[in-house]
Amino acid sequence: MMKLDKDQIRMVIALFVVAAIAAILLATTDIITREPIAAAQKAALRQALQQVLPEHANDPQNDKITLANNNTVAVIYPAKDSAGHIAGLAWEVVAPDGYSGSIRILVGVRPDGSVFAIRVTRHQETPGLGDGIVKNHAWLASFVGQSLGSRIWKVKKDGGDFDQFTGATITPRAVVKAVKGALEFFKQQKTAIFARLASAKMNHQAGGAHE
Amino acid sequence: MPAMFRNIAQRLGMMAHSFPGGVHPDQHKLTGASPIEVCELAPVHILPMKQHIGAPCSPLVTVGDKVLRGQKIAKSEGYVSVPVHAPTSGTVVKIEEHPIAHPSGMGMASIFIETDGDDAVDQTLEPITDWQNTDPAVLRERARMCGLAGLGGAVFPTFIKLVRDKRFPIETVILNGVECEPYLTSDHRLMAEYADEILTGLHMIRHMVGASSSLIAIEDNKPEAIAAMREALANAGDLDNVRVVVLPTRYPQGGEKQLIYSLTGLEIPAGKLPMHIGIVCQNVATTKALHDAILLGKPLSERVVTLSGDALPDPANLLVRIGTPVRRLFARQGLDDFIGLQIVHGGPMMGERLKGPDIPVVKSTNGLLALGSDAMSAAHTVEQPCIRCGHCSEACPVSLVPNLLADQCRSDQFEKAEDYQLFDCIECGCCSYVCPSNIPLVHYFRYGKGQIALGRREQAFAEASRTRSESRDARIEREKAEKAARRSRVRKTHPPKADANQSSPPAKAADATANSGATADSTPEEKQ
Amino acid sequence: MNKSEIFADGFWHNNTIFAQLLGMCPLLGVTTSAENGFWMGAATLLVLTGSNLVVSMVRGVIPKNVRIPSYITIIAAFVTIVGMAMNAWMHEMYLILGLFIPLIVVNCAILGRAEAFASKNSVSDALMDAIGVGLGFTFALVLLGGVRELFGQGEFFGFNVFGESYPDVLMFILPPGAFIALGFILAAINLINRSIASRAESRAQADALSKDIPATVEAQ
Amino acid sequence: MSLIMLSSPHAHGGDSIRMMMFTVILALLPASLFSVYLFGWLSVLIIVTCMLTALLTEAACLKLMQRPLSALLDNSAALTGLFLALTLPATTPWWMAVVGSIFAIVLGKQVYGGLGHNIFNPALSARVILLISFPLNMTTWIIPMSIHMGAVTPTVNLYDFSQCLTLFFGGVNALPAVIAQGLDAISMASPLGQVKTQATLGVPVGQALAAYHYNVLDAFLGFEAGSIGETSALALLIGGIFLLARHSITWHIPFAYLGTVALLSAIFSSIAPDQFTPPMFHLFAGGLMLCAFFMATDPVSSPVTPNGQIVFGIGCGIITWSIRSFGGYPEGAMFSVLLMNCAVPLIDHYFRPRVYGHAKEKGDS
Amino acid sequence: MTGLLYALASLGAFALVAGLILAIAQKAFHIEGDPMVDKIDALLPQTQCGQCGYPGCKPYATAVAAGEEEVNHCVPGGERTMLQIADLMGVEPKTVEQEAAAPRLAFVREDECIGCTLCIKACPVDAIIGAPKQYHTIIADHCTGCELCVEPCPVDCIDMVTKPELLEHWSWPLPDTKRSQLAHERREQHAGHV
Repeated sequence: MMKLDKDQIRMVIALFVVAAIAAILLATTDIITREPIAAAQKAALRQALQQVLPEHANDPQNDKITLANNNTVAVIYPAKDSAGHIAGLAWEVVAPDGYSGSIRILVGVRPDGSVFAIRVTRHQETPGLGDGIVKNHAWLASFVGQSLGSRIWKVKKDGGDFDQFTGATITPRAVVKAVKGALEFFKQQKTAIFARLASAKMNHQAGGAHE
Repeated sequence: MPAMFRNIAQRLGMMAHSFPGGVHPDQHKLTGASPIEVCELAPVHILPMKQHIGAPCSPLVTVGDKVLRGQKIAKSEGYVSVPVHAPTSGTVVKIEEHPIAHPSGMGMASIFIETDGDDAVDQTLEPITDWQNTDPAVLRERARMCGLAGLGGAVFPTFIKLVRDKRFPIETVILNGVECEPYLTSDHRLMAEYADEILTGLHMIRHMVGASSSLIAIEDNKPEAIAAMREALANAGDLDNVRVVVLPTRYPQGGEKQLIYSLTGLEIPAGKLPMHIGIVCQNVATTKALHDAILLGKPLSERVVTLSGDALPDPANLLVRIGTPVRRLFARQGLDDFIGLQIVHGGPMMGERLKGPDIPVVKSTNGLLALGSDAMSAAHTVEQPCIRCGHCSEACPVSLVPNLLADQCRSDQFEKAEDYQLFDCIECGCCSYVCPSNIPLVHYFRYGKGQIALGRREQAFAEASRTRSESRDARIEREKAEKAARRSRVRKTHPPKADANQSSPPAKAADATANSGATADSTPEEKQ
Repeated sequence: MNKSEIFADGFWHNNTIFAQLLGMCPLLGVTTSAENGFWMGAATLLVLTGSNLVVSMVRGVIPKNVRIPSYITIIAAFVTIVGMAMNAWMHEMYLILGLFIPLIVVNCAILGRAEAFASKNSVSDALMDAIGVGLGFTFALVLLGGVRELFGQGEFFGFNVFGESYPDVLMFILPPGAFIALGFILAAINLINRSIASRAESRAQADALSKDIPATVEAQ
Repeated sequence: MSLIMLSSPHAHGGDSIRMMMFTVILALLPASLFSVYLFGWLSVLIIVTCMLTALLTEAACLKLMQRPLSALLDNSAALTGLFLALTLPATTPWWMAVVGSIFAIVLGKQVYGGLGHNIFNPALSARVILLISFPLNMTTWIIPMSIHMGAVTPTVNLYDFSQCLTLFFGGVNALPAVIAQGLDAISMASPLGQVKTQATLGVPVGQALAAYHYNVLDAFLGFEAGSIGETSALALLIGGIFLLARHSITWHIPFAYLGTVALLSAIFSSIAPDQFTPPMFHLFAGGLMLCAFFMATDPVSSPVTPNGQIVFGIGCGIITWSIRSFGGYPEGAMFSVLLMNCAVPLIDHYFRPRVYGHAKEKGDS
Repeated sequence: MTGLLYALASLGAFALVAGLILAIAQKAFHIEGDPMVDKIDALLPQTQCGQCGYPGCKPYATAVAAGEEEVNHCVPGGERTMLQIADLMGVEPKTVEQEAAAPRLAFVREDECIGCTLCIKACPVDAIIGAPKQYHTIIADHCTGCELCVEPCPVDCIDMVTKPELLEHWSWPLPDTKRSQLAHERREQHAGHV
């Protein structure tokens, strides 16, 4: 083993001290910002949920349930009216086949299985082309009220009922497919979801009683 | 597939091989049918001390000397060199610098001979009539003594090529009667009028180098020359030994490398000479001169010059004494006023443009052209940007990529240019000729070659200086050491006195001696 | 150099983008709009200020051999802090710039200032330098973002400039547009610099002349 | 007599840039005329606008850079304008033609230093800029000669100058509503686009082409959707042969290019006919002919040496076929030429011919 | 609080390890020696003129390689040599203040020479021949034009003359076209700017 002389020991110590100070600073910042970050994230989600759920009296984020099915995990946010009836449900689906990467879509459905509204929450589609899925409100509106049976869930080019934007087919196709998947998921899992919601409510009430 | 075609073509005798590239410039052979006229003697002949490739000569005569025609007036200084002879009898009137056909316009030491009109001939050299039985070495010495150099334009000393070397046995002698440059017809007329002499010259060369076969290459635009050579062959009954090969006209077929490829399909490896692949190539005019030197004992003192050009009223082929001022020749053919004209020494493709008509005819003068501004301006209009059309690389007979080379030369990237084989360029001018952007490509290559040569010279000089400087330092060091050793010896035998004043002067002296350089050994202090 | 010279040098003469062509990754990545450029610039400015201050403070203490790892640690700490703060209080902008914020660590402009300036100068000079360089960087980002937004979408900071019928020119929004726009901006900057230089030169000449005249008069 | 040093040669063959460029313009005449036949006044308007804008932009650039305006006479700017025009769809609005031509001259040519210095083919780079900037307009095709197609709805009469003028300068909205709607009716996908879309849906090639009523003869003659100058393989072939005969181009690039595309498509379509289109389809579809004879052979941006040109052509062929078969865009000819343009200095360096007297070195070919 | 500890522990440990590795590397990869001197010396024109303030080219090369001297002091080498050295050393080029004159040669007016050998001692490349009390002659092919012999001469019989231009050494200049002029200007600009 080589012997380190004074200079080199100084090197090691200096590096250690710098790292230690950095660690303290970072940890402190983390402690300070942890809550605001959580709050900001919640607020962002709330804003998005506001758009895809009917008017509700509850906080959908508080009433969320997690539904594990096969290998997918869906976090479902319910909207309840003042009477506590379920007015709508929202969850996020992922369209993996976007033009550049996957697209995350928040789908809001009514209890009858029709779409209340959809919003794209994250995507990397070509600006000006594929990002019509965010900006093109008329196109987004064409989903409203549609259910599995009311439409052929394909873009027009493929013989369906949904417009593609000129020049971009892949992105709308991916979104339509994902929303259709979401509706199918809902159809299959409807009873399970409602059952879970009911039990969650009970738990919640029970928990609330304890508090 | 091309190989198949080539075989068929070969069998048909149409062409042997085809070198890449080349161009077909307008022939302008205005003087193809003009017989060679003998030009009158000039009042003064001017003879530059170097008319060949190699080392310059030094004068053997002084001002006031009388000379005879054919008398050696300058001797060669080096192996690659041939002497200069007086073109006619007369008096040496001065020896001074005079412009020559060189692009720099610089002059060269020249001997001026005032003609006395007698044209008396120096008879020192005996004709060698029985050359068949003469030792080739003797004939070779004769070629050197008579100042023979390649008259096709390259003026490489002829005797060097006419050598028997066991390592490189010569099989084929090629007579170059291609004359592919536009305008020029001197070789053409020489073949048409002196076919027998040329044929004899060819046999002399064969005898000297020991070749078994020979070819006479002539382009198909000289039917008269072809007929004359064939007739001479038939008369001599030489049809089996010597073959006239008619080549389709294409520039630069007359280039040695291109001609050898055209005839044999062989390439001369880079850095080698034709003799390394068993070939000797001689120009027809040189061959005729060899004939004269051996059989008539005549040193090289005259040559055929084509005077032509679109601005010359009366184009002609002239038999001119070397040293005749060019201005006189043009005047003879009706041109006195050179305003607006360009005078070119040699052909339009490779010749040098002259800065003025005040130069003498030299051994390399195969043609003198007076070109009207139209013809010239087409070649020298404003350079436009290269559009990389690739016509230059298509035209290049040695398969270079001229446009890239020119870029490299222009931007002083000489290492790269060398890597792109700049030095294989034969400066034939095909690239510039076809360039739609009128880029003076050859000019850039010449610039590049010059700069590289300059760099090498500087490098060599710096290297030599370094060595000299280092050896000087080493010597000084050594002398210092020797001095110290001697001093310590002296001190041992004569221990120094305590007095400091006495010990210091010798020390100083020793230092001075140590610094004294080349003559240190002989400085007074040293001798004590 | 006095403070204003330090500032001018960092902001203009040695501008990270226009003169040194450093920090291209954030430049080309986030400048699809002027606003993105502004906030990215602001984040960089914060990090740069922090790192320059700290590096200048510890400049006598850190041994030469470990200065780069130390500086990087300091920079990384500041970047993470800025990232966290942005996430907490500017969540929306964080979602847009989030990917590029951690990359500020390897923005050679920042390490470059730490190494070339802060480690050799006083704390106050280093602070001035950080402000100059940071503002210069922000200016460049806003300029490029503005040009791309203007020509790409006909807007500037979100305000419509060319009217509704302006067609989106996707090239300016896509990466190639960043390169092309930057090229033209650099050309313009060079043009400005050249005219400044020539004006300065002519002024200097005029000064020299006015000085010369009395001298020659005296000589006569 | 001037004292300027002039090197030999003192003769010149008489070729000039001007004539070379003019020859190419002449060679494009059949394609241009045929485009007028197919797309009527729209084609005339596009060509004239592009050429004029290109010339004006070039003049402005020359002025700005204090170069002699006489360089306009070398015909290169006009040629660039014409090239660009021929790669545009018939429904291109005036501002796109103008912007494209300005891009071509400024970004494609002058920023590199002007004629002879551009790395990329100026017209093609401008076309790609237009394609990525305005993808909608650049991929909207109309049925050629729609007037003869017996369109049921009333639509733009391509041979009516005033209608074309309104469409070109005013856009669709300036036309009467009925006619504007009719424009939708005559818009259609290009054969390449059709195959690409169907392929993503898993429809076999044969079926997709049958649905499109694809016909090799029509494609060869040019009666199919596409940019105004690229549809007719025949007209382009005539121009290409003219160029070959005039020695403006050599056979190396077009033959290597077309040959590679044909070979690759022949091999793959015989292995998997449902996935890959046959050679005849490839050769006559899209901009391949235009690129092979005119764009890839653009002297400035293509290799100088014959060996290099063959490599260049093969590279273009591979990239074109790959983009068409696997890429996101239906057409790859233009991209392939631009991509290979980047490689030209390398190709020039590595595929130099063997110099006389030098033995063949390793790595040379 | 645990977060803080974790941060401290992980970063600190990493810094320690990295510091140790660096320290060891510094010991292991320490290099000495400098082949740079010869490389620089090869670039110098070897006039041994001493205009750089050093007794010869090699000492100057040594000083430059050691970083003790600027790269712009070789007057005969001029801009080109400066650029080459700057490139080799990887330092910023500097302008060469003095412009090198056209290459010159020393020439002894023999009838005035007193044969003192002082110039012979001064010549760094042994280009002067002669003996005491004999005329000295300068070998033109060896003279580097350094002018070191001019000053020592007690009778001022040494002139610096322009090097004669030789026909064999003549080379073509760049063509006199706009384009090549432009290229030339750009080269100079480039050299001046870098």
